[in-house]
Amino acid sequence: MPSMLEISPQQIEQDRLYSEMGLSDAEFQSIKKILGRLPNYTETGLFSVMWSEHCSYKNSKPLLKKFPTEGPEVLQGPGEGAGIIDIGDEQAVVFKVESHNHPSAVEPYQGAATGVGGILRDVFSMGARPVALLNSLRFGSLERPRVKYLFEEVVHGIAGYGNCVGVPTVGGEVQFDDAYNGNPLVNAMCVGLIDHKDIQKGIAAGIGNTVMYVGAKTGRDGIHGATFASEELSEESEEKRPSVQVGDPFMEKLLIEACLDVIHHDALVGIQDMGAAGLTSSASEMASKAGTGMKMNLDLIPQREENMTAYEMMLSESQERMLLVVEKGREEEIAKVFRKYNLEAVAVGEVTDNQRFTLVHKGEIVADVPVDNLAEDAPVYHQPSRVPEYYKQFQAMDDYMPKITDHKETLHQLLKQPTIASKQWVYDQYDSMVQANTVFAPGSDAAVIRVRDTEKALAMTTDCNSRYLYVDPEVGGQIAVAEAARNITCSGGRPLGITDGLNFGSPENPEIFWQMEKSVDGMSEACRILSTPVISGNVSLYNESFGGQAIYPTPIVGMVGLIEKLDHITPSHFQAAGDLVYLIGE
Amino acid sequence: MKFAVVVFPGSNCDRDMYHAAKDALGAEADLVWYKEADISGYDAILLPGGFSYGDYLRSGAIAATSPVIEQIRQAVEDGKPVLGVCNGFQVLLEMGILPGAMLKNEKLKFMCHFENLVVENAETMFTREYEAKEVISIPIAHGEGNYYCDSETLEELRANNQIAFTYENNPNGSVGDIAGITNKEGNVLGMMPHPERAVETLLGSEDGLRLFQSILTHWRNTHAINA
Amino acid sequence: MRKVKVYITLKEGVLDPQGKAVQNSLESLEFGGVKDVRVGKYMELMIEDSKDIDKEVDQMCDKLLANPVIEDYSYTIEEVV
Amino acid sequence: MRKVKVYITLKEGVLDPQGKAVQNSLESLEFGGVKDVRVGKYMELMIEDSKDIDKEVDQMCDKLLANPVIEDYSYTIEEVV
Ligand SMILES: Nc1ncnc2c1ncn2[C@@H]1O[C@H](COP(=O)(O)OP(=O)(O)O)[C@@H](O)[C@H]1O
Repeated sequence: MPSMLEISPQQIEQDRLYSEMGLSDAEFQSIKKILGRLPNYTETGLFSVMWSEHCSYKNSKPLLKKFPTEGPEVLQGPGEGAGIIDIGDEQAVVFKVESHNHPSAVEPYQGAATGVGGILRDVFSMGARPVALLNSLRFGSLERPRVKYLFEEVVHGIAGYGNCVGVPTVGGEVQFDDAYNGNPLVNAMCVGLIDHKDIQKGIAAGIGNTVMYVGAKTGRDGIHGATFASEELSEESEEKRPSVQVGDPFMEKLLIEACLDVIHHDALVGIQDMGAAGLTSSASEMASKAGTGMKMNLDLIPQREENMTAYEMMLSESQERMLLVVEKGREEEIAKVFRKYNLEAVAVGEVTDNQRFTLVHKGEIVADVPVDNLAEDAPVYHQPSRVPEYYKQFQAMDDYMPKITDHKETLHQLLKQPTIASKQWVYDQYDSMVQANTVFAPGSDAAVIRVRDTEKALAMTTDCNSRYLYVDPEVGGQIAVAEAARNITCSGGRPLGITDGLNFGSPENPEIFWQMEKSVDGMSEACRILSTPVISGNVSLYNESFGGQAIYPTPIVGMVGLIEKLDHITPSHFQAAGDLVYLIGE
Repeated sequence: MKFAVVVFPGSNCDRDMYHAAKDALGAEADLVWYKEADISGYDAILLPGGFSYGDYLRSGAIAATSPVIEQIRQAVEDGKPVLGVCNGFQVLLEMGILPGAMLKNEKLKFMCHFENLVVENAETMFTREYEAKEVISIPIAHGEGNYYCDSETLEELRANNQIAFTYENNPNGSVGDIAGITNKEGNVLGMMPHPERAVETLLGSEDGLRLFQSILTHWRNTHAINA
Repeated sequence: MRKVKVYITLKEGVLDPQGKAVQNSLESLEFGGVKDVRVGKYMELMIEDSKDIDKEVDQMCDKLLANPVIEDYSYTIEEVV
Repeated sequence: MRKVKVYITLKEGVLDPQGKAVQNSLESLEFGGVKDVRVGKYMELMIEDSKDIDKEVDQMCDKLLANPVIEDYSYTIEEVV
């Protein structure tokens, strides 16, 4: 990318260059008002990523408010890297789901791999050791060569990353349907374990404290990934291809170990990973949450490529990077912890008292904006919603009763469906046993991981039948939560809470927004009734393929349950010939 | 008896190995980070599985050039038991302590599941608690576990009884169905399957525990004699 | 019969963790002066002669051998007897 | 500065499942006449000039870059300005 520094603020406004970054006219006007002047190129970039749907949830916020997020055992609800639920004995479970749909559509191996890397960082940046990974995948018809390629490479990418970092992939789901032909879904979930005393926050507290950068160097990877993830896939996405990030699971493994060491260091004030919108989101959110400001010198940012601009550095989505806030004067103590793992921790800035986000590059101030406006005050949209035509038609139809004449034949046909057939081809490629805690690996209703040195175990599952949600999003949403809860209960666990991955089409389409509303209503109600609060989640919108065909509404439920005693663990397979089989329920 | 589990950057079965030695076997064990390693005081050396240095270039290749390797060679020369599992086996091959090399699995995919192993040599210090030809269930988890050596080497391995374990149903294309081999002297064992993941019935199998017990029994016996 | 040698490299700017690891390892083995390492793939194909062999190899690379999103390729074609 | 290009190939006689898989895929993509495919590694190293650069590269290959049990290597050294 050529240097963009020449483009003047006036030009950005006149030529509406901000719209290429994903900002609307109204949004640009409010940025102007916030600053009391025109934003320069870098500043426009900062706002464009922080105010993208991916970072700000500007279209989904009103819906997310509906979720029940509290409960006696909830230690951390939505808002931090991941949610946390108490499991007794001063221990807690940390979990979250994250989507990487658009990157996986473009470069399936790296897209899926970096999706796993990102969700791991969300969990270990809370101070938790990642103990399990799950995923939820949707692809189009396997008859299509491109879909087959995406499927194989996504699975390969998940395996490549998860196996290398040494976190077992213990469960998941895969469904195939034409609705996903142009737009696969790749959602990854991570579960971690933590002692209460180790819980970290991503805050930049303490005026004068030092901001440190750790991990991989910053390259021009994924620039504008966040806005990319908030747009519909189009032929143009092809051109944006160089924005593909490459993962380095080896670096991640070193980061996990080093970060889990450093959280015990009393010089550490705050820690957060650099996810979508990289340095911009991690730095501004840490300052905003603490009510402080931050000043960074971009010359000090470790750079992989030459002549990077401020804009490029701030928007880069290079993987495997963390941002730390450290007590002033104690930087060397922290750096030493990282050096053990051959990692460098570099001081790049300081916490300030003026609630501004200030960036210096080559001796000049290249951005100076109020941090709260950037991180917290993205516009919120209440999109119009409308009952879809198809839904009205469905409702008017009589209930469908399949007529089965040849049971054996029908059973065979069912079992032949890729969605129903065994997924062993998939999960055999995942190391499901590393860490030596896996009681039930994939192949069971819910995966079960024992908690070492205790009598406890955790049950976990991902579920969502999106065909039900298409037919009736409210009931389908309830079913998704209920199915997850049944899977947990069947393995001997009590459902604790859920993380949700909301995958939908464009919220600007009223019929899609209606699907979102109704799905969330249904899920919320089920969560309330089952006492499973929503403690974290992710929203991925604009999942539409060429031609504007939206995917089925696919709000994935990731649920974790607590098994109080190891002998409560119940397998799902028939155990012995002669055992009685009962059918329970209506 | 004291075990050292040598941790390379990227090792990820190090804790599993440590728990197998410490909790399941009940011996003393330490995790030893490769940089600050002094392993001279330990009675047995365990090289764990994982992806040392990301498995970049070739599995185990970069670890096999790291400084701690000289100490491992010393332990081998001193006749101490040295066990390399999965990536640990790959490191021993790359060091040239065990003959042969690893190729990608025949089907080019990573594989993780339980496999049946046949104990081919129940006389080694690692296998004495098993019966000869006993079939045991141990998980594998690898992408490059397709053991290769030329036919002369294979004959030598057979002639010297260096093949410790074979697969009942070869999953990865290994020459001679080989799952694990020892050096000529018998104090180094490299194997792709993970005995440290099979030390508790809760996790599916206890068949790996006797491997660790064999090492302990051997040590007790030799110490009784020495004393 | 022709012997086609295909060289596949990561595009400029694409992270090469493997190259980095090799470089660090060479440094710790005290090979001084190694400034950069990039790791790619090398393939040798034996292909029957045809008129359009260049076009064919281009297509093979585009469709299968290289991943155009992150990799570049080049090749040479040699006569074999 | 020199640019060293290293080519690493599997020894003759060592089975190459990856090459076989590529060959099969090429066939199923209807590229006819592909008789054999072997997959190896290609590396580009930027190295500071030295008198014994040949010897040095040989050592790098022997000690790290190639595994003599299964691999052969060759290389070329180019001047860079
Ligand atoms: N993508 C995946 N990753 C890991 N495990 C998977 C994946 N897909 C399916 N599985 C595992 O395969 C088993 C069967 O899955 P599925 O066919 O969805 O059955 P169910 O209807 O019981 O959820 C489950 O144990 C599940 O964890």
